[in-house]
Amino acid sequence: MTGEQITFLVVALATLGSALMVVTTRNLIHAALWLIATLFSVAVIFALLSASFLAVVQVVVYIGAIAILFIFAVMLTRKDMRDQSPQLNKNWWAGALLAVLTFGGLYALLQGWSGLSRTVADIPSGFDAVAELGTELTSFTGYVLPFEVASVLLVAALVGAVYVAFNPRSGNIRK
Amino acid sequence: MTTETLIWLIPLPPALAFFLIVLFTNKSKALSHTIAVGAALLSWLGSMIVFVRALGVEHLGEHPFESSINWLPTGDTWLKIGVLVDPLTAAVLFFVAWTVLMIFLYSVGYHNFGQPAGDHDHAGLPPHGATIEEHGHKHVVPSIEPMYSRFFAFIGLFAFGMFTLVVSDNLLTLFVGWEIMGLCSYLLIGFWYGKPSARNAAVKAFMTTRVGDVFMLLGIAYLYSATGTLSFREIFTEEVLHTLATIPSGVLGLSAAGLIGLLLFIGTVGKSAQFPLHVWLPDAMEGPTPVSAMIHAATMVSAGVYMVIRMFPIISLDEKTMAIVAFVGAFTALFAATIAVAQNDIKRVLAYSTISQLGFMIAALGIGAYVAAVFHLITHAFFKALLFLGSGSVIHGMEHGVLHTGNHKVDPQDMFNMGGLRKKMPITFWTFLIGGFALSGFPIITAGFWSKDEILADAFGHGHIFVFATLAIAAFMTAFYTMRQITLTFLGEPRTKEAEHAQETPWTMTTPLVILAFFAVTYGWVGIPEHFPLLGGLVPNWLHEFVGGTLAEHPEAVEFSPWPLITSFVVALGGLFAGWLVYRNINSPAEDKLQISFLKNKYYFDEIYDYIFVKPAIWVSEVLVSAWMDKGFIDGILHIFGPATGGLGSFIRNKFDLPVVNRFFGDGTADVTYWFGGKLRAVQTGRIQQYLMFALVVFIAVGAALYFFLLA
Amino acid sequence: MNFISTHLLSTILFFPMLSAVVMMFLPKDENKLFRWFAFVASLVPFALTLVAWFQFKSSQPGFQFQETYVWYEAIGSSLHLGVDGLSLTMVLLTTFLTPLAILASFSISDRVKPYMMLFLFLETGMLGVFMALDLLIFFVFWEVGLVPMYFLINQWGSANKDYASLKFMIYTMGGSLGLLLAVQMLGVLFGTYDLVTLYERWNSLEPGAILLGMSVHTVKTIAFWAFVIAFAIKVPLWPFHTWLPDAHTEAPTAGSMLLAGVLLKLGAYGFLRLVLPLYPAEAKMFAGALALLATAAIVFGAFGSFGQTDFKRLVAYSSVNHMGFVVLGIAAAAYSIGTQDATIALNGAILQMFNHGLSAAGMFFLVGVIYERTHTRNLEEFGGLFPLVPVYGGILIFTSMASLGLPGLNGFVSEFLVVRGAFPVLTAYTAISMLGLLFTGAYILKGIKKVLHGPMNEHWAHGEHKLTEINFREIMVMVPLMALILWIGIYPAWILDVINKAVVMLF
Amino acid sequence: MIPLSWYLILSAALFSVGLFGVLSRRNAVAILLGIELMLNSVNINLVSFWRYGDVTQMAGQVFAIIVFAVAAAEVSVGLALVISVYRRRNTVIADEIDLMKW
Repeated sequence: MTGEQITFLVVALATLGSALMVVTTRNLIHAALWLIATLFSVAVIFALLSASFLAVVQVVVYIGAIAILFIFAVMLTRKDMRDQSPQLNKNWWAGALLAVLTFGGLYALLQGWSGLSRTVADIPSGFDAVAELGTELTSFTGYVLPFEVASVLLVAALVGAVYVAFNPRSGNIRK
Repeated sequence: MTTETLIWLIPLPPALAFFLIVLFTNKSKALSHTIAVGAALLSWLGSMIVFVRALGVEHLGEHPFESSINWLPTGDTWLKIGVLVDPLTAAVLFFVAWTVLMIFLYSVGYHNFGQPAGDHDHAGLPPHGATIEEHGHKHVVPSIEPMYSRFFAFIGLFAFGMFTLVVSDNLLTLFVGWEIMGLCSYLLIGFWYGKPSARNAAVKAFMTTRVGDVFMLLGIAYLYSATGTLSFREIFTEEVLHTLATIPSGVLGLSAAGLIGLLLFIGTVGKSAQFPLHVWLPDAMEGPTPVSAMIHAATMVSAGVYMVIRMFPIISLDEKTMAIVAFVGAFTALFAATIAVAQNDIKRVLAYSTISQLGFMIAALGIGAYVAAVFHLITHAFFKALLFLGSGSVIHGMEHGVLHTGNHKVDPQDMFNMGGLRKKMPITFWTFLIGGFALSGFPIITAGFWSKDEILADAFGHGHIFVFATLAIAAFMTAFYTMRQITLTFLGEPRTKEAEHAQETPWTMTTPLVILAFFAVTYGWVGIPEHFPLLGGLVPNWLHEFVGGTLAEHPEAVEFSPWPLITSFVVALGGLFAGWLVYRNINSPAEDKLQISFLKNKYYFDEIYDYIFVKPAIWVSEVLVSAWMDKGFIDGILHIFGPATGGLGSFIRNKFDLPVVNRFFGDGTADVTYWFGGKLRAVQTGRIQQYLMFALVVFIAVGAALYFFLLA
Repeated sequence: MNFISTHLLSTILFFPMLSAVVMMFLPKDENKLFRWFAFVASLVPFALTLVAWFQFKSSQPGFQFQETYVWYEAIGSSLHLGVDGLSLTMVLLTTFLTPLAILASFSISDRVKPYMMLFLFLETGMLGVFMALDLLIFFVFWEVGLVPMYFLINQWGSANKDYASLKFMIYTMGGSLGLLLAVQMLGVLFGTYDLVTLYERWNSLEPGAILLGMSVHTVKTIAFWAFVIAFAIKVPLWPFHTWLPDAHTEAPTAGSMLLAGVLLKLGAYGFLRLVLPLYPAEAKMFAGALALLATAAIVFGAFGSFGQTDFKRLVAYSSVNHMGFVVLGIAAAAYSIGTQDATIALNGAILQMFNHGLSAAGMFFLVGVIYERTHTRNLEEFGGLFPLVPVYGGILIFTSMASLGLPGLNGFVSEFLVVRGAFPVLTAYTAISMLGLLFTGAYILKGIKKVLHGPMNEHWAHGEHKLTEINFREIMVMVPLMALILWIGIYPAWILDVINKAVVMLF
Repeated sequence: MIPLSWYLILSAALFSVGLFGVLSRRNAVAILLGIELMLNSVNINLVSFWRYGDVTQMAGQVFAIIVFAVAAAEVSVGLALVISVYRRRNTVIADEIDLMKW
């Protein structure tokens, strides 16, 4: 077993463990913090996959923005943060069963796939994945259109979020 | 300016005056009448220049002034319109220009220009007089017509119509002028439209003449399609006339020319108020007096006669048509004269006398006396205009008296309310006398004598004894009722207070009388027959030479015969004397032996027409066509479609849709679905996570099934 | 500019519709804006039509300003536009009357925006029929014109509007069924709906050929009558005319103006554009029947009009009377096609279409003016109004006289030409139709007599009911109409020349 | 040398954990947390396939970035909705938000 493999196993365990904590812990603030741990672990996974740019983005965007957003949301819905009633609904066993079934199904599917034994190729020398990614995202022969659509989506989501979350009693938009 | 250009311009000033007054100056009465009279003066001037130039042309009939332009494209050719002055036009233009100008001038006085506005005057009703204070006491004076400007606009348009008709070189523009006059007569007869009688008279005049007009339109269409042209000069060629005379028309055994002539003549019957379309003219007296003069003397009725004279070459091609024309004319002459005898309204007497005199002209044409008809047309225009304007002057004087006494029950037009006016209104009296004598055909000096004598001579000379006799009797009666009128109006002593206070009218009214009186006397002298005893040849028979030149074949002057001359003398003088004799001592309608109700009611023609034409027409319109045919029958059928479709629909619904489709298919499936839905609705919990679970279960199940059954 | 000159017709055609769409986005409740917007929007097609009129080469045979766009390739139909002298005259009439109708509608204050939009849609529908050189397009626009009119009557009409609008819609739709059938038949037979192609190929059919299991003769006769009935309803010919008085009477004023001014012409235009060129033989065979119906329309229309007590119904019936002359001219031309009589009759018929458009629009508007003030159309309730409204009275008399066919005004020229053209070929019918002409006078004078003349009805003279004089805007509606009426009456050659050349080349 | 299957199994496991969270948590915010986990598992998949496929084809990474964007959008809208619902109904318990039932 190589050191790389060991690293992977450790990180994977950390990922799954913290993920389990996310879905099981009672306190939502804690859940959000555990999510940060999970996201960080995933960033390490990206690093292991030589996707350095994505690893950085994972940390900056996910942890820096999204997770923080969650914490804010939890604080804004404060009443339930103190609520110590069960955090799982009464059908949680069915959910657990379905989750296990899904994992089992996926696993079974993976077993039968021939590409599973594919090995990692060396990155050609002089190949700069980050530069290539930037070119692809902005070139017309590449993915400029999905990229732009994604940005439009973000703007729309932003506007929608502002609109939806705007306090109607503050009286600025509607009476 | 060339003569042709000038002719084009003659009709325009009055039309321009019409538009100017209507659009701009109708607020200013003085400006309006200045424009109108000025326009009449311009047209008069143009007409006189053209007339004088026409006199200077030798053989004007063969080389008339003419000019035309393209107007309507008809396939590859054009329908041209244009102007034409040949001897006939020139002669007619002369009297039209004069009378029109006189009437315009007269209207200024007649409508009380310069008088104050009335106390209670109202647009649409005649003025009722104004109260003014003078030297400390109040008295009533005539008030100015409220629609003064409008009147001048209308007669301007009227004059335009007449000039257009006279100078046009084709039937189409002649018809245009003809109809424009029809419109104007409608507007002017109905000038005081507030009076129900006036508004009905206007409609009656328009509709009666329109009966003639539609026939005339047919005649024009026939002529146009038969010859391909409407221009007089092109139709009156030997070739075309010969063709027209030889094609049969298929109606009443007439030739094409005969039928065309008859159709056109019916137009004249309407326009010139010949029997049986004469009923509108007496009612037309509802209009202001200058209008009566305009319609009856100068323009409209003359237009009818002018048109048949114009179309004489065609009409004369068929003897049957000529016979009809002669009969209608002679009959009308006598028939109208008998009615005139029993009328008491000063204007109505003149109206019937006009119908009668027009009958003379028509009869003259019917027997082929072309020149005589033209001659009488012209002299009649002068003296009848004079008489109408004179009667207007009388009425105006009487109205003055009525205003003075304030007794509005006295009818200022009833001759039995007059009497002794010769002292009060000397100028009116003398001119009216001249006009009356001319109408009666007072021998030698008056114009009426010469023209009427020529008609009688022609009738006698060409062997139309029946026509001759009828016209002679009519002439006697003409003289009789004319003298009756003069006697009742001017002679004797005033029979009412109002007549005592009658006044002579202003100069604007008397000047035209004097000028017209001049022509009523002198115009006869231009047509004295060559063979007349003593006088013949002293003055050349200019008229016969000149007007006769219009026709391709110069008409022969009739042989002189003493009988018609003697007849003329006897009927004229005898009639006048009899009239004076009978009426010099009669003071009220009760004493008048000739007030026969049959005559007084004009042979009940109005009533008869009302029963056989007007009432049925209204019935057909309101009941037959509107109520029965359209609303009842056609809409009835339509409305059957509605219920029928509805019935079919409900049949299908009740017998098929409801039991079979609805109960079985429709309701059945619905019931099943409903039951199923009821059972399934428990699934709809509204809880998102349960939905997701269901979705996943199904997804996994389906995915697994697909995987195992398809892939494995 | 280049775009407009190459797409002149389609610009004229679709501009009103696009304006209506733009209008949809205007802020609500801005009635003044809607009115002026619609008015200006309808002036643009008029201006462009004038451009077309002056660029039009009347001596050149065939259609001009042609444009073709792909529309429905699979069945051989394309958006083919083009005009000749005949349709250009009608296009001019339409674009001329629409702004006036919109100007006349300025007094509408109820739901102005949809009202104005419907008018603009209506204009496109009407123009489309006149410009279409493709049968299917012709049919489409034919139907498109119906819909706005239906809503105008149904929504802005007076008391009996539901009945009237339904009758109008069902009746004309019923006629359209035959039209659609005939159009489809032609389309199936020839594989194309293009009119220019059809003109060339239709008459080359062999008489003995069998089409759809029937002889050519039968097929043609069926198609002929299908067309004739559709157009006869629209014209309307007796006895299909009873929708007209109801629809006209109930429609809002401007709706009546366009209904009488343009929509009736669609029927007559159909006769001229489709029936005569495609079915000369059948038209000749049935000319007598057509003339009979036309004469009935003239005579019964006049009688019907004379029998009315409702001012607007009176005017509505007069349309039956006047359009009868159009069909009489067409029938005469059908009977004597190729002769000079036919040319004259057609000249008259087409000019009569134009003239009736002017005078009927004017008359309906004037009825509307007085109705707006008095809220009654009953002739018995008027009387002696002339002193109260002298200007209105003068305009009414002028327009009435145009309608009556007074020489010197436009109606006479066309009626004279029709009578002249019809007389040699259909003598008896023409003579009988004179009865109608006589009663034209009767009903016109009845209208004037009952409204303007006679003792004044004091009800309208004082107080709250006091009748007010026609206002400046209303006069401005009438002035162009009256000017054109007079102009055509005095010098008809400017328009008749175009018509004449078109007729000579077409038939 | 890590086999591709490891990454995929990790991804599947993470996905299942997230799914469990989505299906079982009562709190709406927690449900969103679960969704984040699922999205992350997808990203792991995408990136690993990129790495184990043709490295010069950047599609895997590009899609991962787009998934970032979508995730950000989803979170912002989702949380906004949660807050909005909380304001109106004073709860963020998913079971209690059942207005949509028949």
